[in-house]
Amino acid sequence: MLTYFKNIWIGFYSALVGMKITWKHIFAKKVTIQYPDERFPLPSNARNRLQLMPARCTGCTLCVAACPVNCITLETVRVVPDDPHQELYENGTPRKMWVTRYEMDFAKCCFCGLCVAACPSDAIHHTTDFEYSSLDRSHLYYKFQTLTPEQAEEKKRLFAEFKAREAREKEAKAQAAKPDAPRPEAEV
Amino acid sequence: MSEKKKIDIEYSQLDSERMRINVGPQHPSTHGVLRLEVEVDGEIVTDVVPHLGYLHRSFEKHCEYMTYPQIIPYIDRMDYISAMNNEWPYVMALEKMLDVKVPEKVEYLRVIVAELNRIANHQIAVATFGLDAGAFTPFLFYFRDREYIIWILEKLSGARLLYNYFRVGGVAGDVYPTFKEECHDVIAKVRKTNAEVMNLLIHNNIFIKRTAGVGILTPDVAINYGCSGPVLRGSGMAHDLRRDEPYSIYDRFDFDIPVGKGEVGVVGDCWNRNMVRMHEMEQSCRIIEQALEQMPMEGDVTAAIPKRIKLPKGEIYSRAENPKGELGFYIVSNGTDKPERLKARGPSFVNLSVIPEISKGYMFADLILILGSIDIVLGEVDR
Amino acid sequence: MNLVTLAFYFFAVLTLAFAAVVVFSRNILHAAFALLFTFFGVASMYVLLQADFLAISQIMIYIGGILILIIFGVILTTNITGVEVKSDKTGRLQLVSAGIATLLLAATLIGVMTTTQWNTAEVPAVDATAEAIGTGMLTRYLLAFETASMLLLIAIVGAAFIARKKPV
Amino acid sequence: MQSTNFIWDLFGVNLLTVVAVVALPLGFVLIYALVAILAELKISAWIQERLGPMRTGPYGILQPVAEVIKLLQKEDITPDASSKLLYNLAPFIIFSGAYAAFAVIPFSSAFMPANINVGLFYVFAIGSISAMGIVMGGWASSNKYSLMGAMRSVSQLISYEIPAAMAVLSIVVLSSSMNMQEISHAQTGYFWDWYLFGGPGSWTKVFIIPFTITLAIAYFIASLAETNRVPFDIPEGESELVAGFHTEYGGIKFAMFYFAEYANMFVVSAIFTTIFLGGWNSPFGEFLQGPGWGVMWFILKSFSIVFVQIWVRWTLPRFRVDQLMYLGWKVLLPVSFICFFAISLFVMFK
Repeated sequence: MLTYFKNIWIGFYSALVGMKITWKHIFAKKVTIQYPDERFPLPSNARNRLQLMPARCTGCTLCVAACPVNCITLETVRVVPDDPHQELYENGTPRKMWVTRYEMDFAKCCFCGLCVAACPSDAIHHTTDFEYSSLDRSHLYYKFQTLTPEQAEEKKRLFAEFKAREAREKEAKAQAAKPDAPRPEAEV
Repeated sequence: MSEKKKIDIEYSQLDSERMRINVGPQHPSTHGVLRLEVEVDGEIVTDVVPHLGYLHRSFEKHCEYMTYPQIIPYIDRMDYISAMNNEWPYVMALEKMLDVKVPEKVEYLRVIVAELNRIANHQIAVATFGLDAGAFTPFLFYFRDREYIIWILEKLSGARLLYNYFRVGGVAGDVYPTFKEECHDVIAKVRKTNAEVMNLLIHNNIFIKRTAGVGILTPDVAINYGCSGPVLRGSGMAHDLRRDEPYSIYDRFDFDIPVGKGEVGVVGDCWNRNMVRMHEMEQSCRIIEQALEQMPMEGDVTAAIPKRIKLPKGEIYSRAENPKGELGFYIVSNGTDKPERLKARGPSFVNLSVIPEISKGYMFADLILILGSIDIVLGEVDR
Repeated sequence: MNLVTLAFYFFAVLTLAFAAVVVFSRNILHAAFALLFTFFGVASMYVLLQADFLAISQIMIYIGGILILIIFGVILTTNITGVEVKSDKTGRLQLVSAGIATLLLAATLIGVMTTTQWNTAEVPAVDATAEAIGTGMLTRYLLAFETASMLLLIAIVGAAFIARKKPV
Repeated sequence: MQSTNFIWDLFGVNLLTVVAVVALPLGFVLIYALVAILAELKISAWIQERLGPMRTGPYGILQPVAEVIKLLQKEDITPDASSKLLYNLAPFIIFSGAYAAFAVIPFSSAFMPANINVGLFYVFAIGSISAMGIVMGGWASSNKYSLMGAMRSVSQLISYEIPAAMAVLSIVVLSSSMNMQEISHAQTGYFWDWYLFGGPGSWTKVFIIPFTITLAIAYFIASLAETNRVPFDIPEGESELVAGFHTEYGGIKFAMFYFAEYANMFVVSAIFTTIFLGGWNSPFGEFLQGPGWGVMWFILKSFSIVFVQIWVRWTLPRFRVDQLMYLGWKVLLPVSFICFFAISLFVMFK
């Protein structure tokens, strides 16, 4: 009988203890912030949307290899010596590769940061921008190449011409050096 | 006679039809997309069949197509609540295979982030357990505190949840100037909230009535099912890899292994499992304090490792004490930069298998609590 | 035609209509729920007769107690989902004989009611009936009251005895 | 034309009064429910160190309005396997049950929709109609969770009606009236004349003060159970039964359940106020006493009780079914019986 009343009292008392705690919290300072108006400062190394600096990118494809989810598409064309449009990297050295296509699909990106770690020229880095949600998945497909499609076509054409010229020269040179050698057409 | 037995006898005298209820995959308290097929006799659970696989992402097969560093982000997504702890055994396995010596500072940093993450994990475990019992307020108290831990981890690694912080031979981010003060702050906050929640929830009479003596897991059953972590320790078995098989630098710290003592209820019941987590948070705080004291603040955070990681031919099993139990990775290497086979031994998956064994004969509301006290993460159960 | 008369007809129709639903509905649960409105209508009749205590007792006991027990019984004894909660079709023979019996009974009652010389008197305004009922039950009708309670007690004991599982 | 005359004959000059008496509590219920929903949102937020809704209107005070508009806009879904008629009827029954109880609530010495002599008894009787609505909704949804929730809810309602009725009966014994207006009148004076503190009377009432306070607590606990609030919200305990008997309801029908829940909260608070806290009486004698101020005092007192209900909700965990039954039958019932007995003895030998 005594334990019966003791149990009732303990149950009642422990509820009161809890209510005392919650009562104190009613007047405590609130911790939430009004998000779009107030913002929490993100640390500078926060891993959010990726950003490519085309002036640094050498098109080495190490980021493509490092990406676990294959969200980077990278296409490059070598810079031809007689291209009228020559460019320097950010550090002053002349550009060796045209990046004709550098596209990232942030619908796939898992924000692991492995591409940033892999990049030898620090061309790719995370930004603190996380508010890029969109109603259309295609809006998450970011294109970082600076060349317009026409320019890219032009570079490809130049490279193809250069390649053909090189091959012709090589052939001519080879024929000059070794006249007995079989013709390439015969080999095919 | 225990209350459970009394209920058993009372109900065995009644003839009634049994009802099958599907709990999940869309249910507020299955902690993810778990589906439990429950057979109830009135309110008494007579059978439970867990159905898994709603979150299956074929992690292990996927790993066979990825290089070793690429696997780490995927490991984060196994047990996304304690990602730091998950990465550790995997990275340790690679380091052991490559025979890399990790810098002293990195070891301390790893201990600190892992213990911080352990606290964050236990906070969620206790919070959601309270939520299962119907107490909403402690849930948000813990989420408020967890935010401070996440801020530290975010400043270190750059991400809030899926850190990808551990790298082979080091970590991804160096400490920042206010790191130590912030850690001490967080510890103080964790202790304060824990003391508050002790009064608000853990020692609340209703909560004790709900959880004590419910879902009793005896040590024998726990060992037979291969349980580990707080689930095993709640049954009174002091088994902790950090002490029994000290990896990294855990042998340098002084900490206790909390076990279920049965202050309230029976050893191995939901209340004791939950209490072990409360005590473990305190022990983690102690470890962090000691580590902060001993940690060298200068130095590099990466060891010299080859750019392209190729493991020698062979196999390795590496395990570590995850907040949820023993997490192990078994890696078979064929000498390339991709594993031949990677097998993960997940604690949640193993602990979950004990549910049908311990939840029969309790009431339907208790089943939810038993599930909550096991503390599973479906990302790891289904992988 | 005043408000009270209109209310009387409204509740009378309500009671009879739902009573008909109770009788004719093939779904037992629909019948049970229709009983709710029937009881409610009867309670309204009591209100119109200025028997407020009785009216509320009617709601409390019949709706709050008996009807809920009936519905519990129906839900518990039938399979919860799947099985039809419906009564069988009434046979033609039963229908005809029941109809004849009903007609005979109704004719008798109506005949008696119309032919009897009813004593009428002016109704004094009743303020509260609870006190009168309480006094009446514990003085004048004590024997009947106690007998009824004994009967109910026996019924409860009997029900408990039947419900108990026999020792094997 | 004749029909208008007929109605005019019927209601006569009282038409406006009748309409006002019916409409006033309805308006009050609707406005009150919005305020109570806001209070619940805000108090829960403050307890959890949150700000709560802040966007809709200044400090988010229009949030409940926005929620109701949202619920009204939603598609009115009737599950295919449900028993259509009963499914659609249940919210109305529950809401009318909750609303009907407002008929006997004495807002002020001058205003009470229906001054009936068995007011307290009436409130308890009307409560059973809500129980019927819950069973109806739970069964008609043809969902196992709903059915379990409905069964639990009704068994809980029936169990807790008895201790609550015992607490109320004790006050009826003390005041020898079941008319809520008369009970309020009896407590006119200072706050120590409230039935919480033994009611008006000589110093001998100190013997029953512990019993009346115990009864007040018992009634408060039982009223929590009757309104399905935490820690007795097992009929809709979201961790087990998703949402209990209203799992399948959405849109306007869900809003009616919602409103009925809050209306019920007010009803039990109003009864508590009337029988224990002096109803519309000022706590300090003649200070701000009067029919107009009475409304203010009544609503203030009732809202304090509603506040405590909300406060309890965000503090305590939930009971289990068998523990709930234990508390109802083995704790509250004997305790309230003892108090009832003691008070009856006191009244007999006074």
